[in-house]
Amino acid sequence: MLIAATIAILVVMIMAIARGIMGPTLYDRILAVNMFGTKTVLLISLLGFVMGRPEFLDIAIVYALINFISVIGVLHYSDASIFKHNDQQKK
Amino acid sequence: MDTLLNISSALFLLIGSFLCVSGGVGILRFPDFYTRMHAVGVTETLATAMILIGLMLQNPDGLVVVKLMIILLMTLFISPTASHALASAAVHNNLMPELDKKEDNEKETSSNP
Amino acid sequence: MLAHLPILQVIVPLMAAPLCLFLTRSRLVWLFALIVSGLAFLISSLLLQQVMASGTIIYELGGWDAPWGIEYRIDQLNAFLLLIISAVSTVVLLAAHTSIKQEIPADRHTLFYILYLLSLAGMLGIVATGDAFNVFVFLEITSLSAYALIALGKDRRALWASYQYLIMGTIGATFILIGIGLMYQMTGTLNMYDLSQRLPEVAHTRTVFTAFAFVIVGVCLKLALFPLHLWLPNAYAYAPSIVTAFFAATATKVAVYLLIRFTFSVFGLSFSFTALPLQMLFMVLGLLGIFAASFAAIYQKNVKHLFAYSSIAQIGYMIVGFSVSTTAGLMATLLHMFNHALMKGALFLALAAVVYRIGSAQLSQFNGLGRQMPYTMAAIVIGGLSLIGVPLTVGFVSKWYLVLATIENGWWPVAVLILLGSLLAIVYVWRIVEAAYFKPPLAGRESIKEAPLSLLIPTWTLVIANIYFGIDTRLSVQVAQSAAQSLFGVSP
Amino acid sequence: MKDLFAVIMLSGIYGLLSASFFVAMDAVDVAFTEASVGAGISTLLMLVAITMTGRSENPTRHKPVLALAVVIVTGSLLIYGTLDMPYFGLAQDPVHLHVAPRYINDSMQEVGVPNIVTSVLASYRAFDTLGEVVVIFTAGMGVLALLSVVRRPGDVARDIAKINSLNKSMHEEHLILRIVVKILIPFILLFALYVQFHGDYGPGGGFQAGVIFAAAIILYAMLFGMSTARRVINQSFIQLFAAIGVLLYGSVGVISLLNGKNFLDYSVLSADPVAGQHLGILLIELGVGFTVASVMVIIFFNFAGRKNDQQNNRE
Amino acid sequence: MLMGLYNYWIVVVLMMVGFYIVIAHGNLIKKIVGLSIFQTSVFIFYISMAKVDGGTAPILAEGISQYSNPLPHVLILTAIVVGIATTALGLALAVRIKEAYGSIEEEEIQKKDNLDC
Repeated sequence: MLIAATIAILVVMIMAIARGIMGPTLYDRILAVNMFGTKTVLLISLLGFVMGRPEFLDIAIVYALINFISVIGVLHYSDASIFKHNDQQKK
Repeated sequence: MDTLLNISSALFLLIGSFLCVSGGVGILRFPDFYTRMHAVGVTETLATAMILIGLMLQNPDGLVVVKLMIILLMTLFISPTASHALASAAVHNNLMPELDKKEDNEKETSSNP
Repeated sequence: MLAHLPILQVIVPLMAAPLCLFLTRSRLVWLFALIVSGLAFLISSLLLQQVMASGTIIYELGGWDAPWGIEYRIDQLNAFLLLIISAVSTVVLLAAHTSIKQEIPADRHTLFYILYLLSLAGMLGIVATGDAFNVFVFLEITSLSAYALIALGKDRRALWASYQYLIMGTIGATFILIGIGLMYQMTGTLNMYDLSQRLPEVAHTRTVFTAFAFVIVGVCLKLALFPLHLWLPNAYAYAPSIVTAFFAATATKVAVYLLIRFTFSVFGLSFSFTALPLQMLFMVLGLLGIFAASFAAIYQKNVKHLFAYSSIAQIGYMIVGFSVSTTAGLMATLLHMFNHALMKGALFLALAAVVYRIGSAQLSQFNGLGRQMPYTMAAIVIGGLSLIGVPLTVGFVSKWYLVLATIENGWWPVAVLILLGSLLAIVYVWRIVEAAYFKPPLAGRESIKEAPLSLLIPTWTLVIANIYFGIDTRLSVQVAQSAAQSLFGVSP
Repeated sequence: MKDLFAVIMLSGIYGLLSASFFVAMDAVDVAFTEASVGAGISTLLMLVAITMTGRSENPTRHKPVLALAVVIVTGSLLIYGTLDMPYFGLAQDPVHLHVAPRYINDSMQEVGVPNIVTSVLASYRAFDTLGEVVVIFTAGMGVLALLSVVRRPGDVARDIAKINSLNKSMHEEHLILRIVVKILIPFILLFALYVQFHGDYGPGGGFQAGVIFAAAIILYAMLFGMSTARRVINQSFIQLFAAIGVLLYGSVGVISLLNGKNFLDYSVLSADPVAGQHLGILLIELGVGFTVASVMVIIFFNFAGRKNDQQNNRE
Repeated sequence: MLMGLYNYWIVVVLMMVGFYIVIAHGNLIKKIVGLSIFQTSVFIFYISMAKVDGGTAPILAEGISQYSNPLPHVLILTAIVVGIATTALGLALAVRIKEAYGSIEEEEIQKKDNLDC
């Protein structure tokens, strides 16, 4: 079952990457990265169990944190004027 | 008792994986940003919770369960917040849902009879 | 404390750098840095003495024995290099206070000294260590501080030059990292001595060959060997004058040291010169470097650029000596490293004095400086003569040994080409002399005075060293010879 | 891809992916670091940088032929090199036979720390780690030399004005975010401390803890504004802190010197050599943590401060 | 033979992608992204050579005898730090270049430089 869940998550990660590459808007990419990040957290937790040493969950915690911080950072810096300007031009 | 734990753990993992995949399909197939976000945002929290609970049932060892609880708590905090921030930023920057563009939808449906 | 000299050599400047942050006044920081550098010089001369007297010194860091821990292994070659680096650094620092006052904004002075000490510590660390990965770490300390120091230059082109250097330098370092990784994979060790013991077993494998190629290319990027030299001229020309003087005299030497260390000590002579047509390759590249860079130097309008190209040409001489791969050739290379440090140190310090007075190093601004700044220009002339290789200067000594080495090997054409290359040096040095002594001063420039003593003293220290070691060659030749012999495994 | 933003997002994903790969390859400590650095800090720094340099790449042609040639030559040389490599994962590879066995078998008796990576990092190869700390210190000083902005006398007053206006507008924007972050930050700091001191037993250590600590501060600075953050964390103070970290590390080594042992030989720190090792590792990890946290903050603050300064000048 | 080496080949391809971005692209930020990809791939190379089949993470625990090699992990921890240091400095330089030249495209900067001379 663990393996099956791992594979499922890997599939979802690939889907997220596809969305990240396709875009089309900035926010789609951020969404994809965010989703990718949370899935990585799960993947790491699962991997720990698959490999039989589940005590390394600290890494998963860090991932969750870093993921959050980078989403906030992305949003913070995408609020900067330069991005707005560019997006409007695209439309 | 052990089999009960195993079976319930497998069940949780199964539900979690299914939710994950459905979220993944959502992010790929849905037409615009807001619907995609809806798909991800809704499934994500629940899927994560399910998988983490499934893992907790796998290993009733103290510290590991505590760590899993921390991860779970953090996801419960962070996921919705991130979704909220993302959506509000998108609205702030005048990204419109595609539902408003009725003509586009009609064209699409008419071209695919 | 004498037993701990090898580590003190590196650790003194390394620990002094963060301490600088606690000192508030620029002058205080300068004095502190000067004392530290002087201390490093003292330590390195003691070390050289020890090594010459009793042979290789091994120092195990953390008390762990060699392949498990990191060891410092000081032999004649390292000790010689340590001496060159710390000596030049001390003399250059003497001049730093006056020179950077004009070239660097006041709020950056402390940072300047910190970065300077860090790069000094990095270079000493690269040279002293006996561990391949440790080389990489200290290489990066030097490089990172070098990028920042170069970017402190006034001109905006300094930023661009520094960026280019960063890209090239990082690619070089990453190549070295790949090379070290491949070596580690084949042998399971990172210690240089241990590597040299274990590599012969696997020497025939393609992996070791690749490792060798990557290390060599990486080092050559850092070395600015001829086709990979593009980052160097701009980096030297737009950096603050003091930084140029320091790096021109030391940084390339460290890279040459790495080249020698890896080819001779780690991979071993027989492997290095049979796996690749290294002899031929380096000889051709060295000669090409001499000629291409000398020609480029002739057409430069900026004197700093001119001497930077001349540095590339001088690296060519070192590489030719290296490619001869005999004791005599290697000795010529080592001598030239020492001598080139003296020459370029003197020349760039004199340039720093010129820049201090006229604010630029354009050749067109040099008109009439011969009368206005007689001591500075005399220093440039003597340094230039040394570059050409006129007898009684150090340049002559090393070229003499180089020509001897090539002839001994029967490479007549190479010897002739080396002499021809020196003729080109006459041309570019003459252009400066012509401008400074035979042209009238520019309008509005009549009031230029001689540079202050704080710049002249260090410049002339190096100039006098140029002449002294050109006449009394005992010390340099003896050390270079024993270092070269130890690399070839001949006991002196 | 001409949109630099997308490029940076994808490179962040690459960081995450490689970190997951590291977990699969048993390198938990490395995964820890790569996650916080490759996916976190460096992505953030790149983002700040592109807000200052512009988001899109010029569509100008570059000359790919030469570059491609170089890349193909290098790549094929590497492939050629791999042909004689020992196979992946075999336990009889020379890598696993020569130096490593002593670390695996004896480090428990010699150093007394279950995490072998920590004992190699902080004891057997402690000098490399000192170099690493100095590298990061150098980077901090370099960024300071390049980007630091001289604070003018009027700036403090402007900062205070900005904080006040921000506090007013706080109830309108980012309210949820700010509250959540306020709740989270103490936990993040606590977690950083856990990682710092648990490094002997599990993955983690000074470097990772420093990065997490810095991440918390960066998070605060992003949500509450640079002006507020600057008032909380004094710039010159944090520079001294970075120096103190390096000095702490170095002085542990100097203590061994003064006691007649070799540099960084921790066994002198206590009567029992193994306890001494433990104490030494604890101290130097602390030094690493100090320097890394403060340098990361210095780097971020200088980037963001530069950006604010540009905006102020435009106003 | 194929199975024994395939992952090294993937690493080589990744490395070369990064390397290509560094030398072929003219945008300064993109070069730095390329550089970090290049370096990260080298890290992957080191880590994959440390893996032992059937081994686990090198943190001692009871009942486990086979561990992966810890030494490359240590080296890469150091190298990651070096990588972030380089990235930070490179980005700082890029920001300064943008301020000084008004552009971060290699060609434009080169053009402006030639005007300066």
